[in-house]
Formats: sequence, structure tokens, C-alpha cells
Amino acid sequence: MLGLAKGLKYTLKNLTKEKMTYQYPEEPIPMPDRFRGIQKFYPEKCIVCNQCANICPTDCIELTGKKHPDPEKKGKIIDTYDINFEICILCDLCTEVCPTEAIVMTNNFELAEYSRDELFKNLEWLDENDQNVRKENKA
Amino acid sequence: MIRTEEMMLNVGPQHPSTHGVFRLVIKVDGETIVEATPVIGYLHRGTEKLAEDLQYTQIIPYTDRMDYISAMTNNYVLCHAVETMMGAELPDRAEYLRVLAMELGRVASHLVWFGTYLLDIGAVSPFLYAFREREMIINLLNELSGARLTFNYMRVGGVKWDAPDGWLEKVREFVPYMREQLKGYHDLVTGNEIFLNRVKGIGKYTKEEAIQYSLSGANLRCTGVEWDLRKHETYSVYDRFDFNVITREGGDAWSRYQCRMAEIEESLKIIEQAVEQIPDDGKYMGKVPRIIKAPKGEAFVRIESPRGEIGCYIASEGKKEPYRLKFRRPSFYNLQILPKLLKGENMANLITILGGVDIVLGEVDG
Amino acid sequence: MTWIDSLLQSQPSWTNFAIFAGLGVTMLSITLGFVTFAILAERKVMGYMQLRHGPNRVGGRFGLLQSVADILKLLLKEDTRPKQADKTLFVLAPVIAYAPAFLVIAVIPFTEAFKFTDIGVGLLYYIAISGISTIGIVTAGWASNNKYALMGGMRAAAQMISYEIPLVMSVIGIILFTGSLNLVEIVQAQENIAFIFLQPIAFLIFLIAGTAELNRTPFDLPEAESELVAGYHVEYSGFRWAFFMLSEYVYLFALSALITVLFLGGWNAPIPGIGLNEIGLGAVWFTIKFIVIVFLFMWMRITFPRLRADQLMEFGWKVLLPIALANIFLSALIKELFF
Amino acid sequence: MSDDKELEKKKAAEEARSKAEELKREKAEQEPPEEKVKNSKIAPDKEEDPSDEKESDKELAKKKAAAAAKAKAAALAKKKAKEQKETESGKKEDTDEESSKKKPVKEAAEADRKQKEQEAEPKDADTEEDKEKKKAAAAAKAKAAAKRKKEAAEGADGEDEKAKAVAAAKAKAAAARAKKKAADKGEEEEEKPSPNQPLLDKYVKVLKDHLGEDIFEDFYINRLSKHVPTLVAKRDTYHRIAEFLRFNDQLGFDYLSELHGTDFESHMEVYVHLFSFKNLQSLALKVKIDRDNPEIDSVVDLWQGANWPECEAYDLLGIRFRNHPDLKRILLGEDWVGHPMRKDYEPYDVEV
Repeated sequence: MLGLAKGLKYTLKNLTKEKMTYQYPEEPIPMPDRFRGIQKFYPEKCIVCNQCANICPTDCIELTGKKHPDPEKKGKIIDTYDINFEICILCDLCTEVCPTEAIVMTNNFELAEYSRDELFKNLEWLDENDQNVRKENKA
Repeated sequence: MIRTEEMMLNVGPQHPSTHGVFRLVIKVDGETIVEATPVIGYLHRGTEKLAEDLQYTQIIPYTDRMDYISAMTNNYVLCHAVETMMGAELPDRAEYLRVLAMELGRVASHLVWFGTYLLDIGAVSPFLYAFREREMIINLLNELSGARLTFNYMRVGGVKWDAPDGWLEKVREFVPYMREQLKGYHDLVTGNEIFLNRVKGIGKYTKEEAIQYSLSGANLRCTGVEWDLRKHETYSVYDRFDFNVITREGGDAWSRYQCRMAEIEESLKIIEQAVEQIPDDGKYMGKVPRIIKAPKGEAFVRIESPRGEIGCYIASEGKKEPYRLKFRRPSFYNLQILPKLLKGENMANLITILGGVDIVLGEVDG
Repeated sequence: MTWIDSLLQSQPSWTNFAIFAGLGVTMLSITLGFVTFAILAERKVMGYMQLRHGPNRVGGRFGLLQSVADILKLLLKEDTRPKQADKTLFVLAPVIAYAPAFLVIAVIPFTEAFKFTDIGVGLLYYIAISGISTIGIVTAGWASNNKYALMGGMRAAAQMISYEIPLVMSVIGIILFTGSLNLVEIVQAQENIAFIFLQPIAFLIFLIAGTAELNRTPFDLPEAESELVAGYHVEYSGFRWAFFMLSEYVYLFALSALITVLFLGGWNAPIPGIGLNEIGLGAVWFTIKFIVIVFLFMWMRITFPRLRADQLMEFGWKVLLPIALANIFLSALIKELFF
Repeated sequence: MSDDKELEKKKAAEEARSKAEELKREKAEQEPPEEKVKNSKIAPDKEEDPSDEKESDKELAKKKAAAAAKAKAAALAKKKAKEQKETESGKKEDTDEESSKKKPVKEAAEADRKQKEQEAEPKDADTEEDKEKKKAAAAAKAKAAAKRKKEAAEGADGEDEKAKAVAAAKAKAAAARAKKKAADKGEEEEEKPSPNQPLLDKYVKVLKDHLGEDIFEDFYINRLSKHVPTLVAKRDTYHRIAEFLRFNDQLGFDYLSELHGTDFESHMEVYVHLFSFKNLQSLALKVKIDRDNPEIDSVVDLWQGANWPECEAYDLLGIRFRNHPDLKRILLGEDWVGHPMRKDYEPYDVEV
């Protein structure tokens, strides 16, 4: 009986303790700076080196480059850049290998959509996703 | 005469107490189990096959998803296997960060077990109390690695990131807090007579049976086998810490409970010491080639995960990808004894026993 | 002689019928109102004890309309019925489970004035009627044609039969003291001292056996979510399921009221002399005592794990029953020696 | 403090190892070319540029002479060890291309080498090793360290600067080592070359005494895998060996840590990692089986823990275990077509 009484005391004590839950949609959850959310892409920085697509463990990045419009300059510039968030696991490897930090992580993580097709994000969308970029990557 | 009939009952694949998609086909006579056949494989994702086409760095996120309750140990076992083959040496700080992450993960994992176990037994509240503390650990690990569950934190040769500013301080503060909360758990649960009646003498097996069935972790130590790879096949920097290997003699669900609860305290000890000892040189990545290639040959390493002995076998052709990658998944091995334990028990004990084994289905199915 | 007494003793007439029907509907709405807010209160208390807020979206900060919304949802839900189920019994079961729960409220005297009947065997009536619910639960378990449901039904039957006995035995002491089965008289006998002080053992037994009768944690084996998924009502959905839920909470209402009446002195003031029942304070006393008991039930549910089926039976037959019998003997002795 | 100790231990171990290596290499060079190929294959490989190779080749010759002259100069030996490895791995790269098609099993090669080492190696090499080892193991810290340092300093004369650095300052040495290590794979494994060698010898001897001479395909120390003694059983002796390991009072391998199969394309292999709680020792037992007709005795009668792993191996690789109590497709289900972990697996989809 003593054990039961102890238990009752413990739960009663917790009745007045501070609540641990977040009012989630109203109050945004604070995420640490390193949090791996949805990627932000800087098309102007990209040198089309393909490293992100190669390192991606789930092959969710597809990109194509085109010749630099300025004939003076060498190299390529990015043409299309798609991430398929149906299979992206937000592992952060693409941002880790990127030599120019053209792709970086943000703290945004809300990806719920009504259709799977909407999880297919293209270059423009990724470019506009410029909120809550990691501090270390802030341009 | 009353004629009775045995009844086939499917526990799972969707059942609140199987903790995932695990199915148990039981034959019951009334509520007494005559025969139990576990059916697994519902969560098999072919990690090992996938890994054959992936570079070592790319496999790390996949290991997160095996034992998703304690992903850090999975990260570690893969990195450790590759490092053992390569003979890579890690900077001390990296090792300490790994140990901190793993031990925090171990505490979190045992907390999840504690909470869900009590939920299985019918008490709702301990689950939420345990998750309060687990949430803090997850937040700590989130700050460290940038993810709450699938950390992808370790790399071959070191870790992805150094500890952020003030992180170690937070970990230091967490230890006494956790100790305080543990006392509360013991008040709430450990002395509870109903709980004691539910777990004492349930799912009993002997030392010999435990070894015979290749059990590991708390499932083995609860029978009195003093065996903890952290201590006895020491890896990383575990030899620099002073901690005990927890054993109990009972071999029943109660002993397993005691083992795990005491292991939380031992992990806290390790965390405390690691925070004190961690070198302050900021070097967290060893010198490894940019493209990781394990030398030709094969290796099997095993470490202590919260669930038992997690092992990693790599057969390498000296390429970027492993030729064959195999994980020794403790839950998979620990689950084997289940049919034997369940024979003659009733429905309520089924849940107690199954919960006491502490399985994670992602790991069972690989 | 209050007006209700005169009404109860008057000749039957259509007017009387109408008045009683009206009162019945009032009582039903009070009960349902209680159920609605008892569910909310339980969720709130549970939430607060578990470091959460509980319902807090529908109906303001405290989620006052949460249960209402839930009931509406249940009403709108599709009524599914397994193909292989026994249709008649499947439909009948919730009714059998629910009707007695409401029937027993008839005998409970809330205050001196607020009561519906005043029958001599009120306590017996309560216990006899409440036993019928078990049949509903067993029927539900059988009719669902589901193995989990069947096991839940069987557990319920075994449990309720076993715990009915200590429940009855524990109140015999009170009957000995008052010499009556009439609940009003039992309350009146407690004017100076509540039976909880005279019969503490009986109170504990009654509380435990009552919890078991209510199928509440730590005796929620027939439902046992983690073992039997949801036990006897696993195949029920929509409003049929709501009936089981309602009957559970109506029983909580009735049993808490009964405990208040039997052990806490009903509408009597906790300390004799400050009663002032004349100005209607009796209802307040009753409510306070009632709420304490309800809170106790919730509190136990939040804290304790569940017993195992065989332990439950063992506990009922080997512990509670002997103690209850001993209590009867002790009460008789006390009665002989001191009163 | 413990770092220092470790460092010293490592250093000592390295010296010992290097000596052994040297002798081995010398021997290897006198052997027919295939042997050399095999031998070099076992060396831990790494990425190396060709220029280094040449250099090291030159130095190799120098070293050989030096080795003959001062066989006991530890520091020199140590240095050589490093270079040797380079050489070996360089060679390896050469030979690898030729041999990769043949797909010689690395384990076999290593085992060959080991065997040779045991059988043909002059005795003094062993004793040398032992001596060095003891020094290290006992961690006769100050003395040994000082001695080694002195030796190193002496030996460093005329040698490259790194050796000097090693001798000069421990701290620097550590740094250098760390640096080296990043590039030099396999050094770590060489920390304790001998601790498990006597064990392997013991196992092999006991097993041969009881079960006959011709029971192994191979046995060696797997240096990559924390020096685990590895026995490769023959198909027909696999179960007998396992049974002996399990029930022998002295060996008492009562715990099956891991069992799985691997498809090596030329053959299948079952890998069993055993552990003895009595002696706290690990042992790897392997058996190579026919790929076209993969069948082997089950060990469930010895270790209940092998039950599911064998089912898994059956499921994913199609290895049939004889006398298994309940061999089923544990993960994929009975209606799955093919065995996915086989290298030639083609996914079968009814709908396509």
C-alpha cells in the first residue's frame, strides 16, 4: 500500500507543475540553428558540380546545368534543380559536400501537402525558401 | 462435458503493444497461450542490400533508421567498423562527443522503454513523465546534430560537428536533473505493488538459456551474466570512465526492469565524467581520406547498444562501397526466445514479456 | 414531509406520470451533462497530472465544448457492423449495458428533497440492477464475433461476478448499523458521524470493488487497451460505442453518488452542527463529497498500472472477500458491544 | 597519461610487427610469384601515388641490408614497417588488377601467409616479437620508453626526419603518428599482433588433436577485425568443429554472437562469430559453401540463437541449413521470388 500511496503523491505533485507541451501551430517550435529542415538553394552560387546529387543516399536530387551565357566565362550555371521531398530524408549530406554553399539547410520543416506531386520542389521554390537559414550559412 | 477449443489469435501486426508492425500468432486455450509464433519482416527495408550500392558516408543515414530509438549507437557501429578496418585514429574530442551522444541516447532509449513498458502494463502517466526527460535529451541531441531522431551525426573518422557553444554546460546540468527525476520514477513505479505483481517472476529464464539463445544487453545481464561490451571489449574511450556493469540474478521481467533503470544511472555517470574529461582542442575530425575506402578484407565489430550487442560486419573489396554489410541487430536476436517464454503464459503476461524484451521493430526487420 | 414525498405517496394519475416523466428527463440531462463534463474533467485532470493541458481548443481555453464536439462527432460517424456479427445482439448489447446504468440513479437520494423514489430496499435495488450491465458487456463481446471482444467479455463477466460479492459484503456492516436498506435512512443515520469513520475497512473494500465494477484502472481488464486492444467494444463505433462510454461514466456518477450516500453521509454536513440543511446547503455538501470521490477515481486511474486477470480474481476471492466477511463479524461485535 | 601508455604500447607493438613483417617479406621474395601476390594482397591497402612506390622500392633494398645488419634496432624496424607497408600496398596495387578477376579470397591468402608464418618462420622472430610485446604489454613505461627513444635516436641516423621527430618528442610523435595513421591504414590493427596468435594456435591444435588433421580449409588471425582468430572449416567438418567448440570444456564457446551468409560470387560463405563467456574470447568460424547448391549443416542444435539468423541467411541468400527445426523465409515471406542478397538477384515484380 505504501508504494501505491507514493505513486499517488507523485502524480498529485505534478498536477501543479509546469506544463511541458507546446501550443504547436500557434507557437512555433524553436529549433536549434543546426536543425536540418528544408533546403534553400542559391542558383547564383551553384557551379553544377553534381556533388550533391552524387552524395544523396536516396537519389532525390536532380539537376541540369547549361553553358554560361557569358561566353567569356568558363563553367556552367544551373538550369533546373529539383528535390523530391517524397524521398528526401533531410540527411544534410548535400549541404555538407557543396563546395560553394549553394545549397544550405533552413529551420523550416513543415512539408505537409495534400498531394504527393506538391512534394516535388523545383529551383524557384527552393530559392524562395529563404527563411530561417542556418546562421553559419547566412550569406 | 464441456468441450473447449483452442483459438488462434493474431496479436498484431497492428496492436498497441507490439510497438510497431510485429505479429504474433498465438494459440490460446481460454487466455492461456499454448503456442506462440512470431512473424516479422513487416518493416524490412533491405538496408543491407541498399548499402551495397552506397558509399560509407551515405549508409550512415540509413543506420539511423534501424534502431530509431537510439540512432547514435547505430551510427557508431558502422563508423567503428570502417575505422577499425582503416585503422583510422580519432581525435579525443570526437570520441568524447560520440560517447556523450551515445550515452545520452542510451538514457533516452531506456526512458522510452520505461514509458512504453508501463503503458503496456496499463499505467499511462509514467509514459508522459519519461517523455518529458527524453524530450530534453532529444533537444540536446538536436542542438548537437540537427535532428531529433535520425541524427546522422557520426562520420568515419570523427563527428559531423563540434559541440555548439554552451552545449556541454547544458549536458552537465542535465545530469543532476535526471537523477532527481529518476527518484520520482522510483516513487511512482518501482515501489508500486501492482507493478511488482505484474513483473516479478514473469518471463523467467536462466543464465544458460540466455546465453544459449544469444540474448544480449539487459536481457542477458538480468540473469547475472556480467557482460557489457563497453567494459569488457572496450571501444572508443569507455575505458577511461568509472562505471559499473549492472547485473541482477532474477532473469525475470522485474530484473530486466531493474537493470535498465540502473543502467540509466550508470550512463549518467559516464556522461558526467565525459563532460569533465573532454579535451578542449576543438578537433573533432580525424585525418581520413576524402573518399572513404575500407581496405580489402572483412571485419566484424560489436558494441553495446541500449538493446544489447549491436554488431557490424563489413566485407570490403577496397572500394567506396562495402561488398557486403551486415548488422547484428540485437532486437532480432533477443526476440528469438519469445516463443519459449510465452508458452503457458496468459495474455497479460504476453504483453509484459514482449515489452520486457525491449524490441524496436526497425531493428528486428533490418 | 417534502413535496416529493407527498408526490411519491400520492395516487397514480396522468399528472403524476407527466411530472415524473419530466423529472426523469431532467435527471437524464443532468446525468448526461455530468458525463459530458466528467469526461472533460477527467481529461483535464489527467492532462494536468501528466504535464499537458488536455483539451484546450474547442470551447475556449479550457476546451469546455470538447466532449460536446466528441459526442456530435460520434453521432455523425458511420455505424459499422462486422459482417459476421450477430445483428440482433450486436444492436441490443449497448442498450442492455446502458439502461441499467440509468436505472440505478432512481434510488439515489441527492438531498432530502431531491430524490425520485424512496423504496425500502434501495441498496439492494442498486446492486441488483447494476449487475445487469454485465450481461450487456458479455453480449457485446459475443455478438461482435471478434476474439479480442470475446476475451474482453469473458473477463468482464468473471470480474464483475467476483467483485459484486465483496461489494455487497462490505455494505452489510452499514446495514447492521442502520438496520435498513433504505438509502435515505442510511444517510440519516450518519447525521453525527459518517460511516467512513465507523467502517473504514468497508469503505476501502467498497472503493476497490467499486472500481472493479466500473472497469476503471487498475481494474480495466475488459478493455485493457494494451492487451485486448479495446476488449468488448473493439468492433463498435459511432453512437453504439458512445453508449458503452456513456454507461461507464453514468456508472461513475452513480457509484460516486452511492459512496457519498453510504460512507460520506450524503447531504449531511461534514461536521455536525454547521449543516444548515434547511437553506439547501445539503446539495452543496453532497456535491463536494461527490466530487472528491470522482476525483479519487480519476486520480487512481492516472497513477496505477493494471492488474493481471488471474491476480484480479485472486485478489477478489482470496483477499477482499475474507476481509469483507471479517468486517461483517467485526461490525456485529462493535454493534453488540458499543451500540 | 593513458594516452602516453597507449602510445608506447602501440609503438612497441609496431616495432615487433615490423620485424615480423620484414622477415615475412624477405621470405615472400624468395617464394614463387603467386605467393608474393597473395602475400601482398593481405597487406592493408591504401591510396598511394606511384612516385612513392618507386622511392619505397629503393628504400626497400636499403632496408633489407639494414635489417640484416642490425636486426635488433627497433627504431629502424619501426620506420621500416611504415615503408614496408607502403611498398606492399604499392605492390598490391600492381597485382590487384591481375588478380582481381581471379578473385582470390583475401582470407585464404592471409591464412596461407599465417600458416607459413607459423610453420616456416624462424623461431627467433617469434621470440623477438614476444619480447617486444611483453615490453609493451607490461608497459614498463619509463624504462622501455627511454630505451626505445634512445634506439630510435640511434637508428634515425641517416634516416629520414620523421624518425628523428618520433625519437625527439613524444608529443610530436603522437602528432606525426596521427597524421601517418590517417594515411597509413592498418597500423592500428597491428597494435597487438601476438595476443591472439597463441589462442589461434591453441584452438587449431586442440581441434586437430580431436577431430583429425584435415579439418580446416584455413585458419588465420583477421587483423582487420580486431585480431579475431578465424577458422575456416570444411563443409563436412563445419558442424563437427562447431560442436567441439561449443561443448569442449576448455574452449566453451557458448555464445553465438552473429551468424550470417555472404555471397562472394565464387562461393557462398557462412560467417559465425562465437564468444566464450568462460574464457572471454572471440572466435570467427567460417565455412565456404557451393554457390549453386548452397547447403550446410545447421548449428541450431548447438546454439538456439542461430535459429533466426539461419532463417535470415536462407531468406536473403538461399542457403539451406540441414536439420534446421523451422527453416522459413523469415523477413520476406514465403511467396517472395529470389534471394535478394545474392549478387545476381533480379527483382521480380508480378505487375511488371
